[in-house]
Parts: sequence; C-alpha cells; structure tokens
Amino acid sequence: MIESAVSVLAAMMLGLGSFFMISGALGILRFPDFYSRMHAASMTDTLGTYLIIGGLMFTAGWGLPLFKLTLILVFIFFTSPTAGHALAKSAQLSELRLGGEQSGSAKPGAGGVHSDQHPDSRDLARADRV
Amino acid sequence: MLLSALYNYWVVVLLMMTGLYMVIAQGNLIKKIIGLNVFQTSVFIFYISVGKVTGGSAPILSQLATVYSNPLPHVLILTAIVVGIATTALALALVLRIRQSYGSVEEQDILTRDSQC
Amino acid sequence: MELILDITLLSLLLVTAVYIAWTRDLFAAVMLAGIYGLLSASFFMSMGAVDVAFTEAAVGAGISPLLMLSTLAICGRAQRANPQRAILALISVTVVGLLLISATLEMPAFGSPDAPAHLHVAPRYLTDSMREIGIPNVVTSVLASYRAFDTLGEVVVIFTAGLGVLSLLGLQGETLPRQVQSPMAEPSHLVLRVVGKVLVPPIMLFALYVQFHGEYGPGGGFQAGVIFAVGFILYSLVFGLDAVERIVNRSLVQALAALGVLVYGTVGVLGIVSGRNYLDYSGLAGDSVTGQHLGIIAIELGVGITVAAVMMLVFFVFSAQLVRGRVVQHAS
Amino acid sequence: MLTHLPILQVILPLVAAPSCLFLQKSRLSWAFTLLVSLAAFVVSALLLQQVMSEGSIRYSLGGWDAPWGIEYRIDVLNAWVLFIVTGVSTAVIAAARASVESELGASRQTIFYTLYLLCFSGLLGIVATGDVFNVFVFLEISSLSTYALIAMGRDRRALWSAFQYLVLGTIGATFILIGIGFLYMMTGTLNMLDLAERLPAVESSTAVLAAFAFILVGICLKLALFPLHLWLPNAYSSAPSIVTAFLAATATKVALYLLVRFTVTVFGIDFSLSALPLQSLFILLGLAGVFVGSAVAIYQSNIKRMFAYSSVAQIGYMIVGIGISTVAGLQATLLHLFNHALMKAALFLALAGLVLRAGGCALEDFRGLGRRMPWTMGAIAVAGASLVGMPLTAGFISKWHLIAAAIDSGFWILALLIVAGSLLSAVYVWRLIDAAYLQGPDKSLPEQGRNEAPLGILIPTWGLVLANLYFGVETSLPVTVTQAASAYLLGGAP
Repeated sequence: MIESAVSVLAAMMLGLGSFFMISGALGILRFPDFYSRMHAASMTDTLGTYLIIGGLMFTAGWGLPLFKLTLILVFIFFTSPTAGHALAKSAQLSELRLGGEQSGSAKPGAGGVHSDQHPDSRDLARADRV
Repeated sequence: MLLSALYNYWVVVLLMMTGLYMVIAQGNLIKKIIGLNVFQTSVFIFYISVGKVTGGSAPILSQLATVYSNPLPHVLILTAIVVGIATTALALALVLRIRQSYGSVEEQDILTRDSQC
Repeated sequence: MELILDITLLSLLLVTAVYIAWTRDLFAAVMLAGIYGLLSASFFMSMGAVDVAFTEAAVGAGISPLLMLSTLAICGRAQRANPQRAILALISVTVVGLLLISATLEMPAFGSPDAPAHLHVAPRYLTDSMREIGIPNVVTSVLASYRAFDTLGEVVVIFTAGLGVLSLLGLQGETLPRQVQSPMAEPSHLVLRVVGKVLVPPIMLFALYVQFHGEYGPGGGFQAGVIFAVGFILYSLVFGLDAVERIVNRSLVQALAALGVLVYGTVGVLGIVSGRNYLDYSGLAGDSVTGQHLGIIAIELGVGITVAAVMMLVFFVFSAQLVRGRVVQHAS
Repeated sequence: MLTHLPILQVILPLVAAPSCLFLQKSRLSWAFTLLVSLAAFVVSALLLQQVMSEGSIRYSLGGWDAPWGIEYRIDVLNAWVLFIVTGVSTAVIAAARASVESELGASRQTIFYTLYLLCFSGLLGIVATGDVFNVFVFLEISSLSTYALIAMGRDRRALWSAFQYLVLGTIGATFILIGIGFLYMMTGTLNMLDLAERLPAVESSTAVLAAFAFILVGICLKLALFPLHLWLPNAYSSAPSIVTAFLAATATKVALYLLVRFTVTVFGIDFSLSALPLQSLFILLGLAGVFVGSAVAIYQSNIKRMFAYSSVAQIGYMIVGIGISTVAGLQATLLHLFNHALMKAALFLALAGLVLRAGGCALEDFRGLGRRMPWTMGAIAVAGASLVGMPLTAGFISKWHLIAAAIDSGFWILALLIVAGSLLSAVYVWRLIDAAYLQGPDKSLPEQGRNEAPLGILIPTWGLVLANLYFGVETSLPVTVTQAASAYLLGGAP
C-alpha cells in the first residue's frame, strides 16, 4: 500500500519535473530578451531538476544510490543559483540592456572579422570567467 | 528489422560525414577543430555500438547480471577519447599562435598573407 | 523502450551535428559541441559503457569546450563563409559516406550477442578477470592490466600534448606584468567567491573517490585527474590565476606531469625486476591477485597525476594568453 | 635481460622522455638524448642479430598471452626498420646541438629534446608492436610530438604547416581507427597474427573491404603518397633543420613499414592484390609521385623544399617496389628504405649546417659554396649522387634492384620509366652542383672567407655520407637482411 503510494508520488514528481523542463526549454526558445530567458532557464534548473531528482530518490529505496542522489541535490542546490547569479552579473557588466539590444556592438557575421572582434571577445572573456 | 539492426551504424556514418565536411569545407580554423571533434566522437559512437549486447548491463561484475556488454571497445574508446582531447588542446594552442603571428584564423587570409611575403 | 531511447539520442546527435556545421556563430558552435559531447555521453550510458560515458562527459562537455571558449575569447566568434570549397567537400564526403553505408550492410546486426566481436577475445575478460585480477570492474581490469601498455601510451599522449602546448604558448607570458587581476576578484563577486570556496573541497574529495573507487565502479585515474584539475580551474576562475600559482607554480605542475608517466613506467619495470615481463604486476606481492591489485592502484595513480597536471598546465597556459591579450588591448 | 630486448627498445626512450624534462641544462639534455638514442641503437642491433639467427621473437606485455594482451613481435622486417630508425636518430642527434641552439634559442631546448624522445619512442612503438590498436596509440604519440616539433620552426609558416599536418594527420589516424573498428567487429581480435588467421573466413564481406580501404588511405596520408602528399613539403621546409632531417629519414619509412605490414601480414598479399587493383594502383601512383615530385623539385628555389619534393619522388620508388609485389620487388623497396634514410639524413644534416652558417638555404646561398664550405658541400654532392643513383653509391644498389625486379616481372616500360625518373633527379641535384662549384660567388655581397659548419655537424654528416659509399660497394648486410625479410613476408623461404 505504502509502496504504491510512494511510486505514485515518484511518478507525479517525475512528470511534473519533466513538464517544467520542457516549459523552461520552450521559454528559452520563445522569450524575447536575455533576462526573461534567464528566468526560464533558472526555472528548469531549480524546479525541474529538484523534482526529477526527488522523484528518483523515492524510487531508489534505501541504499547507496539514495545517498548519491542526495549529494547531487546538494551540489545543484549550490551551483545553479550561483550560475544564474554569475550569468546575470556578466550580462550587467557587458551592459546588456533589457530588450535584447547590446550597446555598441556590431552584429556578428557582418563586416570583416576585425571590425567586430573586440566587443565580442570582451563578452566572451567574461562569459568564460563564469 | 534492417532499420533497428543498422540504424546506429547509419547515423554514425552521417555524423562522421558531417564532421568530415566541416573539416574540409570550413575555412575557419576553430570550426575545423570542432569538425574534427565531431568526426572523432562519431567513431567513438561506432565502437561503443559494436560493443553493445542486447539486454547486457555495464561490464561491472555482480550477482545481479549474467549478460554484459563487451568491455573491450570501452577500453579502446577510453584511450581514443584521451587522444582526441590531446589533439584538440594542441590544435587550439596552434590556432592561438597562428592568430598572434598572422592576425587571423581564416584559412584564406593566412594563405594570402603567406604568398605576399 | 531501449530502442526508443537509442533512436532519440542518435537523432538528437544528428540534429546537433548538422546545426554545428550550419551555424556561422562560433560561440554557438562551441556551445553545441558541448551539448554534442553531453549527448554522446548519455548515449554511451544507454549502451552500458559507464566508464566511457564518464570520460566523455568530462572531456566532451567539460574540458574541450572550456579550451575552445578560451580560444574564442582571443580569436573572435565570427566566421566567414567559404562557398567555393563546399561542393568539393560535399562530393568527397558523399563518396566516403556511400562506401561506409555499403560496408554497414554486411555488418552483424546491432546488439546481436553472437556477433564475432563478442565471441572471440572478450569472453575471457568477463569470465576469468575476477579470478586472475580480482576486481569487479572489467573495464578497469582490461585497461590497467590486460592492455596496460595501451594505457601507458595514452598517458604519454596526454603528456606529449601538454608539452606541445607548453612549447607553443608557455614561454612567452613570463615577461608580462603579472598583477592583472581576474575580473572576478572584485569584492562585488561575493557570491561567487563564497560558493567557489565551499565547492572546491568536495570536488577534490570526489576526485579522490573516483580515483580509488575505479576498480569497483565507473571511474579511474583519467576521470579523477580531470575532476581534480577542475577543482583548481574553478579556483583560478574565481580568484585569479595568480592565486592558484601561489599554491602550485608552473614548474611544479610540469614536474608532476612528468612524474606521473615515470610512476607508470617504473611500475612496469618492477615487473621485469620481479622476473616477469614488462607491466606484469603478478610478482609485486606474495600472490598474483594481490600483486595485480597493487599494480593497478599504482598505475592508476600515475595516470591521475599526469592527467591532472597536464589539464591544469594547459588551462593555465591558455588563460595566461587571455590575460596577455587583455593587457595588449588595454595598451593599444 | 636479452629476453626483454623487444620492450627495452621502446620503453627506454619512452621513460627517458619525462626524465629528460628534469634536466635543466640544455647541453645535459642533449647528451642524455644522444646516450638514449645510442643505447636504442645498440638494442636494435642486438635484436636484428637475434632475429637473423633465431627467427622472430614474441614478447607478451604484462605477461598476458597474445590475443588477450598486447604482444610485441619482432621479425626480420621490423628489426630492420628499427635498426634504420635508431641508427639515423643517433646520427641526427649527434649533429643536433649547434643547430638546435641557434634555431630554437636557449629556453626551449629541454622541451625540444623531450619531444624528440617522445617522437622517437612513438615511431619505435609503431614498428615493434604486434597489435593493431597499439599501432594507433603510438602513431598518435609520434604524430602529436611531430606537430609540436614542426611548429618550433623559426618562420611563422611553421605554425601553419604544423596545423595543416595536424588536421590531415588526425583525419588519417581516425581513418585507421575506423578501419581497426571494422576489423574488430568482423573478427573479434586486435592481434595482427590472430587477425591474419581469422580474416580469410570473412574476407568476402564489404566491411572487411572497407576496413582495408580506410586503413590504406589513412596510412597513405601519413606516408605522403602522391595525391595525398600536400602537407609534406610545407612541413619539411619550415620545421627546424634537425627535425626535418629526422622526419625525412624516419617518419615516412615507418609509415611505409605500416603499409607493408598491413597489406602483407594482416590482410595477406593475396587478399590485398585481389580486393582492390592494388598492383596497378601502386605502380601508377608511385610513378606519378616520382615524376610529379621530381618535376616540382626542379623548380624550387628553397633547397629544403626541393629535397622535400624529392622525398615525395623517392617514396614513389618504394611504392612501385611494393606494387611489383614479388620477392624481388619488395626487397628493392626495403633496400631503398634503408638507402634513402641514409642519403636524406645526410642531405638534411648538411643543410642544417648551411642554415647555421648562411642563415638560409635558398639557391643563392649555394653560389660559390664549394669554396666557402667545401666539406658541407662535398657531403651534399656525394649524398646527391647517391640520390640520383650513381654507381658506387648506395642509391645505385636500390635502383638497380628495383629495375631488376621490374624486368623480372616483365614490366619493361616500368624499368625505363624508373631510369627516366632518375634523370629528372639528376637535373635538380645538378643545379646545386652548378651553383656551388661552377658559378662564382655573388659579386654584390662582400667577399666571404671560409666558413665551414662546426665539426659537431660535419662528423655525423660525413659518417652518413661514408655509409652511403660503403653500402654502395659492400652490400652484404642490407641485401641479406632485406632478402630474408621479403622472402619471409611473401612466404618464400623461412
């Protein structure tokens, strides 16, 4: 009885997690600008993964896998907000305004390699530091 | 039947060709390296597909399993992955030096600059 | 079910590869290459190749995009189209592709248990390795004992690449001003600094776990080396290159890279000293299974040391280039 | 200790390489490298002697028997190639110090010698092993170190040539990897002898045919066989002089060895000749290489580049020998392998001396060289004569055997074409002789006195030159060994 309740709970968590994952992915594709896309991304990162790992924990039963899943959960608990923070920070540093237009940079691909090198490489340098 | 039996190999062939196409057709050196990576990874996928046994579990011996995947291709590909990243690192270092001394990472620019002097 | 997973993953791989070839934004291409690595790692996982999946995840989705991003940061992300070559490339690629497709038609069916590959050499590893070597992870047994010489070669390849990178880039950064700070070193990056500090020790611990658990589960020297290096790389991303070089300077890392190869080579020579063949560990201890066990631990350690050292070395050299580029940009 | 000779051959330089990194003084690392190379040479001589008297040697690495573990298997063929590679390497390294010092600067020398040792052990590993996947691993060791070594050249072109070579070399190696994968899939083994035993059962399948094609193309990329040779002239002309001397005399030889090993031992000569029209393919491509390589060489003004194209031509001769595919033809190939290593090493070492003194090796630098550097130019003249195939030099012996093999098999036209190809090589060698001895020195330049290359370079160069002359007269060693090797490979005599 309890076993079936646990598995129903696990299934619900997995299903809900997958739903958040998919909607987050859609959001990244469809949202108009960087900051709202970030919202969608952090949605998948937090709710999606937590629910899925939680669901898996219910199916894992007592044992080493449960412990490992807990560790993964803790790890993600630390990293994903930090990653989001760093992403926003570097966007702010490279003066990305709401609305998606980047100030003072040429469109990639237009013109020679040299003309659009500097702004791009600066952004990348920062993105890389994250 | 044929589809499920050979689907893996056909996709591997397509992946290999995509990678090889990038290496030949692209003039940008970094893109060439990405192409090489895709090409090599597709070969890894081929080897691992060869090693698969239907219903077999990972080749870590335990009481629970009787059928295992073939471990030998796994070993070979572990080595090949390491060789791949070694090549990539060296190639990227070369690209950085080329960029320093030619000022560009496009094949055409490099060729014209070499023929000028 | 397995088949659906298989077909989905492969189709995703194909889409990713084609998009990489199609896009002209190199940044997107590199990110997609990382996704490609992660997808192939998932595919390896579904094929039961856990060790390979682990390695591919660390390399294809970790180290390799990292190095490519550092290169892009210096070289720029735009790429020019090159239409003349496309037709030639398409033709040659199609020819090779058709040859390959025709070759696949007479291949043994995928997953078939009586394919020649599963009948000849491999069965011995599965049936006898427990008795001969005594560890459950067959991949580790084959890697570190039956075919240990290949693995020695693999370590030497990594060492060679590290030296090659060093000879190309390593010796020019020395004269530049070293006090350039990483942008993350500013106080406003408090969150990053704190989380970075918190995360480094568990990463190191995990590396040690992977190093010494490789005989029982997926993992081993290579994966552990990469993870160990990632700990240092994370630290240098947050606190700057100089902070790391105060702990491990470059000549130390270089010496460690050589040391790992030497450890491996010497363990092999011990086999000769004990009156057996090169890389035969059976004579290292009283009974041959303990000897094998000992030998495997020793050589995995050698692998781990070299891999960690080379990965760190390569990353340091690359990011020193980045700093150098920024200095030059500021000056001009 | 004698039973461990096969592994010592490879493991000695392999372990020496990381140790070399700890030597801080560049002179010390040079001496160390020379010592290691010399030791490897002694080992290979002992091996050759052992194989000639007792037949092939098997050595199981890790104590695991053949198809399960990796084995080293030394027969006459690889003992011969090992002997050539280690011998040339010793001569080249003996000459290296002054040239490396001037071309690389002080700081990079230790890394240079370490990479050199890695490349050296990679090449030896390819030759010694009896396992196809092990071939791939050691191929990559030698290739990666070669790319790095080429990129150390002074000119920025060195970087570009190294990159080109890296891309092509990686494609080649990956092709070989695909081929090995197909072979494994069809037979379940990676051991060469085991493969040879199991392949006949499945040889009608297209997968084996594709494996053969991929391995062949992969090796030919490394070998720089005629239409796939484009990376070679760039790489050879922009690499540091010592690297060029080493690669020209060893790397292509090792690739050729691999070609012979795969077509003859692994796939079996009958399969190889029937699966693809290999005989006519090799003879045609070989001849095309001879003529195109020589013709392009005539028009080069950079002499390093000229000799690089000449290498493409000489590889053509060796491929023709395989194409004839009789015992005599294969013997001619193996003889030319040896003789070409001797002459190209001598030529490129002499060029290293010239670069050291004159700062370059364009044709103008040769004007009046006969007076300024008589010994260096003398070495170039004699080795050049050997390249053309003049009697009393080693080059004559191998051309003679090749022509005899062609006539034996009824290829009269082929014999004539080989002679014609030699005449072409006489043209480009003559250009050097003409500039050095017959034209006066450049009047616009200030008068230069005698400025001979240092003894450190001259002695090894002349050692190789004298070997060219010695083996042009006293041919018993190479002829017996190659005779035994090709008879053994093609299943004639034991």
